[in-house]
This record gives sequence, structure tokens and C-alpha cells, in this order.
Amino acid sequence: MDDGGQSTVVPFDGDERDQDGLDMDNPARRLQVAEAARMAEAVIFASAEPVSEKALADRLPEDADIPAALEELKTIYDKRGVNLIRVGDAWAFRTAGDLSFLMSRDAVVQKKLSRAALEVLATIAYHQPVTRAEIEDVRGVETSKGTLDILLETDWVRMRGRRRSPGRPVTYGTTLAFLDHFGLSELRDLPGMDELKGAGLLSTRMPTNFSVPLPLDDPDELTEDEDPLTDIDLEELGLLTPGGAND
Amino acid sequence: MDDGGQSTVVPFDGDERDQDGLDMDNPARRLQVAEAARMAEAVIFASAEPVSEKALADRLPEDADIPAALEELKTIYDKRGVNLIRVGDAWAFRTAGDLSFLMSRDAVVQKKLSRAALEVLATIAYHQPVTRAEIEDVRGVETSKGTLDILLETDWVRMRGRRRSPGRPVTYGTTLAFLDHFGLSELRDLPGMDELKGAGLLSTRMPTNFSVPLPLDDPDELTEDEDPLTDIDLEELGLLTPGGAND
Amino acid sequence: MDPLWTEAGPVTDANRDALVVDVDGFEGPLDLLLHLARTQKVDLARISVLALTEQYLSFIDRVRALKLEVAADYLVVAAWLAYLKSKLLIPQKPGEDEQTGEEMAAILQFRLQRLEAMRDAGTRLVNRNRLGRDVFARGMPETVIVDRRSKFDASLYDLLTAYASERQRNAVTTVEISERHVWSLKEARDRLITLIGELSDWTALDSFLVDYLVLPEKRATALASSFAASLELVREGAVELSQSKPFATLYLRSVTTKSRATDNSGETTHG
Repeated sequence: MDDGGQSTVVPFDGDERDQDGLDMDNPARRLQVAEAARMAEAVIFASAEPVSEKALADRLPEDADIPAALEELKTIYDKRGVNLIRVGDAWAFRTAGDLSFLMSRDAVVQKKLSRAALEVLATIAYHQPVTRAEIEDVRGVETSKGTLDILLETDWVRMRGRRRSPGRPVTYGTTLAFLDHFGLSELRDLPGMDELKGAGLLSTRMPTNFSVPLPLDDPDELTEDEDPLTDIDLEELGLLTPGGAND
Repeated sequence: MDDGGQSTVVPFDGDERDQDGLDMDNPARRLQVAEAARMAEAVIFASAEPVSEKALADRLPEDADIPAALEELKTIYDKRGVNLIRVGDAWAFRTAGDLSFLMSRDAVVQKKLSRAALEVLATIAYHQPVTRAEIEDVRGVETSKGTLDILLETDWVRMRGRRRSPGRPVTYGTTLAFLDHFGLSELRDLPGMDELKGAGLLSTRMPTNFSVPLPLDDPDELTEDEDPLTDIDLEELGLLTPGGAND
Repeated sequence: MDPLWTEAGPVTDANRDALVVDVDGFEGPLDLLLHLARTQKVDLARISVLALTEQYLSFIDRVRALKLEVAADYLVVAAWLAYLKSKLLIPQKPGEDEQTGEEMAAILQFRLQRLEAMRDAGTRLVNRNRLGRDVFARGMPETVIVDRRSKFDASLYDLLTAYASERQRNAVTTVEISERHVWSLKEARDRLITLIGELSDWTALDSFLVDYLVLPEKRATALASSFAASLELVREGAVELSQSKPFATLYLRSVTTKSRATDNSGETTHG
């Protein structure tokens, strides 16, 4: 609101302005200020940092009355959900103080999955039910427990059961949340080999014995060589506290 | 603004609204809408990405009339330097298009799409959901590597699902980011969409009456080979929220 | 169509690379045809298809006369156009169960118009006010608004590229590149179906294909292999063949078209 400091950057119209600062009775002038305000609004909005009046002057048409435009903008935004505020000698938009509670809910930072986690996730999706050893076969590298833990945490991957084979290894599969997140209506929507090639994601020059498995028809049903997980299994896997009392 | 699709995300206020949608004569209600508008404004303004109506509903008080608030906001910002834009079922503030001359300084250098990629993008946008074979049918050439995958990478194009036909080929469509980038509220806003559809140029097969290339007398009248739009078509055109009931 | 392709995947690929002589930077034969059609300087709906056919064939002849190798795509279309020309010039015998020249010409016009429409649409699209070029988002976002479905972020594209590169990395990549200068007729026909659309009606193409794809001295063997390839396509259920008497012209039509048509009408019948 401090008008005094701004008059220096407005070269010509000082004498046109009355005591209140703006000669708003003149419709032409009013329109001019409104247009300058629109421009300042767009520039400040799009800028990655607060915009100084000098920067605005550089950008707006020469005859733009920048102090008047900023004054008008400030008034417009005063009671709105977003305010125009002064930061040093520059201007920026900020959420109105009384609404900051709306922002705090978004404080959860979205995490990006690591490349390794993405690979394991994709391997599980295509090859399920799949054991950790089998994931390793496909990937050619060992999968750390941490990676699997993160995937379980995403809620996109679940333990399905145990394979009826020596050691009864745990089998992994995907969840409904997985389909939901990736916008698939069923697992079979995952593109097959030809389609990966067609989309340019997979080289067309793969060896003849190369194949991409057909994802399961019904991921909820256990396959013939899978046993369901029992409570004892869950305890062993640390998913259930012995006694089951705690969560 | 099409209210029909939006009602699904606003659970409680259906019965509060009269025929005209807003009972603005009631000062208390007016205040309530103004306050909801402030909150929606703050949330949408704070984000660089479009904010879905669902995300707004998550954040605003339960009794907030979000469609009314958005309607009010849209009107407030209509002539300003920053506009409220609908992108699919999400909303974003964007600088006004007529001020682009001012903004060029902020422009980030964008990778220029190759002619082939642009053709594929247009084919997908206007024909979606479309299979790769159909894209190739339109262009008369195979889609080379580095075309579809580039479009997938820019996040303008996505795999939508599979066609219910022999071989169940994967279908492609555009994303919300596509609408946002090209300033479209919905697919029906694609330039020339109605004329192209009317001329039968958006079908995969030649329409039976194609050999008579006379302009239609009445573009609103269905041609012989056109069926009236079904709900599924409308969903595809983004006119109806998938699964959403019309009110 | 796709399974046929992948079967011969690597070989075809290598071949394609070897054969691609981009005919003056055209993006495929349809692009070339569109370019030639524009030189007629009339609305695409009113071009003379016969003249266009002549233009295209003489263009191909000129390129070949220069002893330049022409990509097979272009030759396949040349074969189709030569066939179309013959049908346009020789009046249809009544009652013949095949596409008339006029119908074929209409298909060509439709495809040219559709391609042009998509090109114009693409141009109009990129010339719109674009985010990050003409219009801008908030430069100083205060928060990221996400639908609180997951605190993890990954797209289907991320997932698929991760999977593809993982599988690619671990696949033993031995690629055999065999040298062939002529496309098999089967490949040619596959491309033809891609380029010209589905051959829904009985179409005699073999002799034209052979004319354009094969050097004169090799025509006899090419015809023989063409016939063999056709039989294989029949066995695979991709096409149907018909011949009225010994040594008469061989007609073929696509089977997929018919089954797809059935499918569109509601029920899927597997045959």
C-alpha cells in the first residue's frame, strides 16, 4: 500500500494523479490500469520467484502504470483465497494465511519408486505367482529384502501363498490396488511381447526363444502348486506378532 | 459447464440445490459458496498440476458445494490475467492465452515432435481408443520405433486397455496431461472434431456413403452410417464420467 | 497379422533396413500418393484416381530406371495401383463377385482424405496455445495436490520400460541377419493389407505383386513362391483363395475381415 516509493518508476503521469493516487474517474485510464494489472498478474503467477517492479517494467508495455496495476491487483486479491504479497521489493502470490490448514494435508511427499523396485514390481506383475528366487532368475541379479519390503509397503504387491516345492518359498503377486493405480482393468491388460515391441519399448530383435509370460486370468485364485498362507506362516514372516494380539 | 458428470464426486449437496443449481438469493448460502470458492481457489492456485474434483472434495469441508464454488471462481477469473481452466475432471489456473506474447520469456524449450509423431498423436487423439494396427491403417506405414514410445514418454499418450475383438489388441488413448498441454477441457474440444466425425473421416473403415463427398446440408442430422451416440461413445468423448450416472 | 510378422521378426527387420530408400523423404507410399494428389490442385474428393495411378506408377518407374532400390512398401502399392488401373480401364463384367474399380478408388480417396485430415488436425493441435509455451502454470507451486491413493508414484510407462529393459538386458542377444533382396510374397501381402486396408473382397493381386516386386528374370519362381505363400496363409486361416479353373487368376481375400465383422455385430464366433 505504500505509494510513496512507487511513484519514482512512473515517469509521466505523476501530475495526472490526484491525492488518492489514481485518477480512476477516467474510463480510458481505468481500462489501461486494468490491462496492466492482468499482465502483472500473469507474469507474477508464472514466475518461479517473486517478481520485482523493475522486472515487471522490463516486461510490460512502456506506458504501463505498474504501481497502479499492483495496487489494483493487491486490492482484488486482498479478500481472496490467494493474496498478492510483497517480498522485499518483489511481489508474489501466497495462499491466504487463514487457509493454510488446507495445504498441510498435502505434506505427504510422494515417493518415487527406485529403478530396482520398478523392475521387481514389473517382474511380479508379469510372472506371478513368483518366488524371490524366480524373480532373481528373471532379473539376473539378487533382489534385496528392502526392495520387497518397499513393494509390500506400496500395497501393490502381496504375499499370495507358498509354493509346494522344497523350502516352501513364499509366492508374490499383485493386488487390486496395483491394477487401480496403473489404470488396468485386469492383469491381462498388461501388454504382451508383440505389443511391447510395437510400442517401441522392447527391441524387435529379441532372441527367438524370448517370451513374455501371459499374466494370470484370475490373480485371486491360487495356482495348483500354491498353498495358502496360514497364520503360522504369517508369524514366521513377521507379518503377525506371535499370539496375534498386537497389530 | 456440464454438471452431469460432476455430481458423482459431490456426495451430499444434491438435494440442497434447486433447479437453477444455486439458490443465490439466500445470503447465508451465498456466503457459504463464496467461502468454498476461496478454499477451492487456494488449493487449485497452490498447485501447478490440475486438481481433481475428488481431491478438492477430500480437502474442503463436507458440506461445500464444489460445483457452485468452481462455477463462481470460473466467472471471477474469466477476464483476468490468469484463468480457471477445466481439464477433464480437474481444474487448474493458467495464464490467459491472449497474454502469450508477454510470457515467451518463460517458455521452456520443448522438444519438437517429428512429423510422424505428430501424425500418430493426432490419429490417437481423434480415433481413440485406437489400436496400433488402426494407426498404421490411417498412416499407411508401420509405426517406427521412437514414435509411440516418445508419445508414451511425454505422457500425452497411454495404453487404455484392450479391444474386445479377436487377438484383444492393446488400445491407445490420450491422457489428462495431453488435454492440459493443448488447453482442451475435453476431447470434444479437439479442433475440427465435429466436422471430421461428420465427414466420416474418423472411422477405421470407409463409410458406405463415402463416395458422395457432398457437404452435409444439416450437420446435426445423423448420416446413414451413423448411429446415435451411446453412453459408451460419450464416455469415450469425455462427456460423461465413466460409470457416472446422469442426473 | 501380427503373429505372422513376429515369426520372421529379426530377419524382416534387417531386411527393412537394407531396403529403405526413402523415396525422396516421403513417409511411406500413402504420403507419396497424397503429395502427388495435391499436385492435381483440386479438392482431394475430386481428384482423378486414374491420373493419380499414372502419376504414381510413372514415378516408381522413373526411380527404378535410375537403378535405385525402392522400398518394398512402395512397390506393393504400385502393384495395387496397377491392378486398380486395370480394373478402372476394363469395364466390370456383371455379376462378378469382387470389388469394382470404383469401389477400390473410393477406398483410396477415403484413405488419402483421412490421412490429410489427421495431418491438418496435428498442425492445428500444435498451433494451439500450449502449456509451457504460450500459457503457463503456477511458477511457484506451494504444494503438490495428489489424490491420496498412494504415497508412491509410478506410471504404467515407468513400469513397462523397467520391465522391457530388464528383460532385454538379460536376454542373450544373438541376432541373425540374413541377406535377402526380395521380400517374400507373404511379407508383401502382409504389408499390402496394412497399407491398403483389409482385402475384404476377392482380389486378384498376385500377378501385379510379382510384376512390381521381382525382376523380370525371376518372375516364374516368384509366382511359384507366391502361390506357396498364399497356401500357407490359407492354412493359417489368414486368407481365402479362389481359382475358377486351372491357370486362371488366383483371387484372395482376407478372412480376418469377415470374422471381425461378425464380432462387431455382437457375437464372437471362432473359426
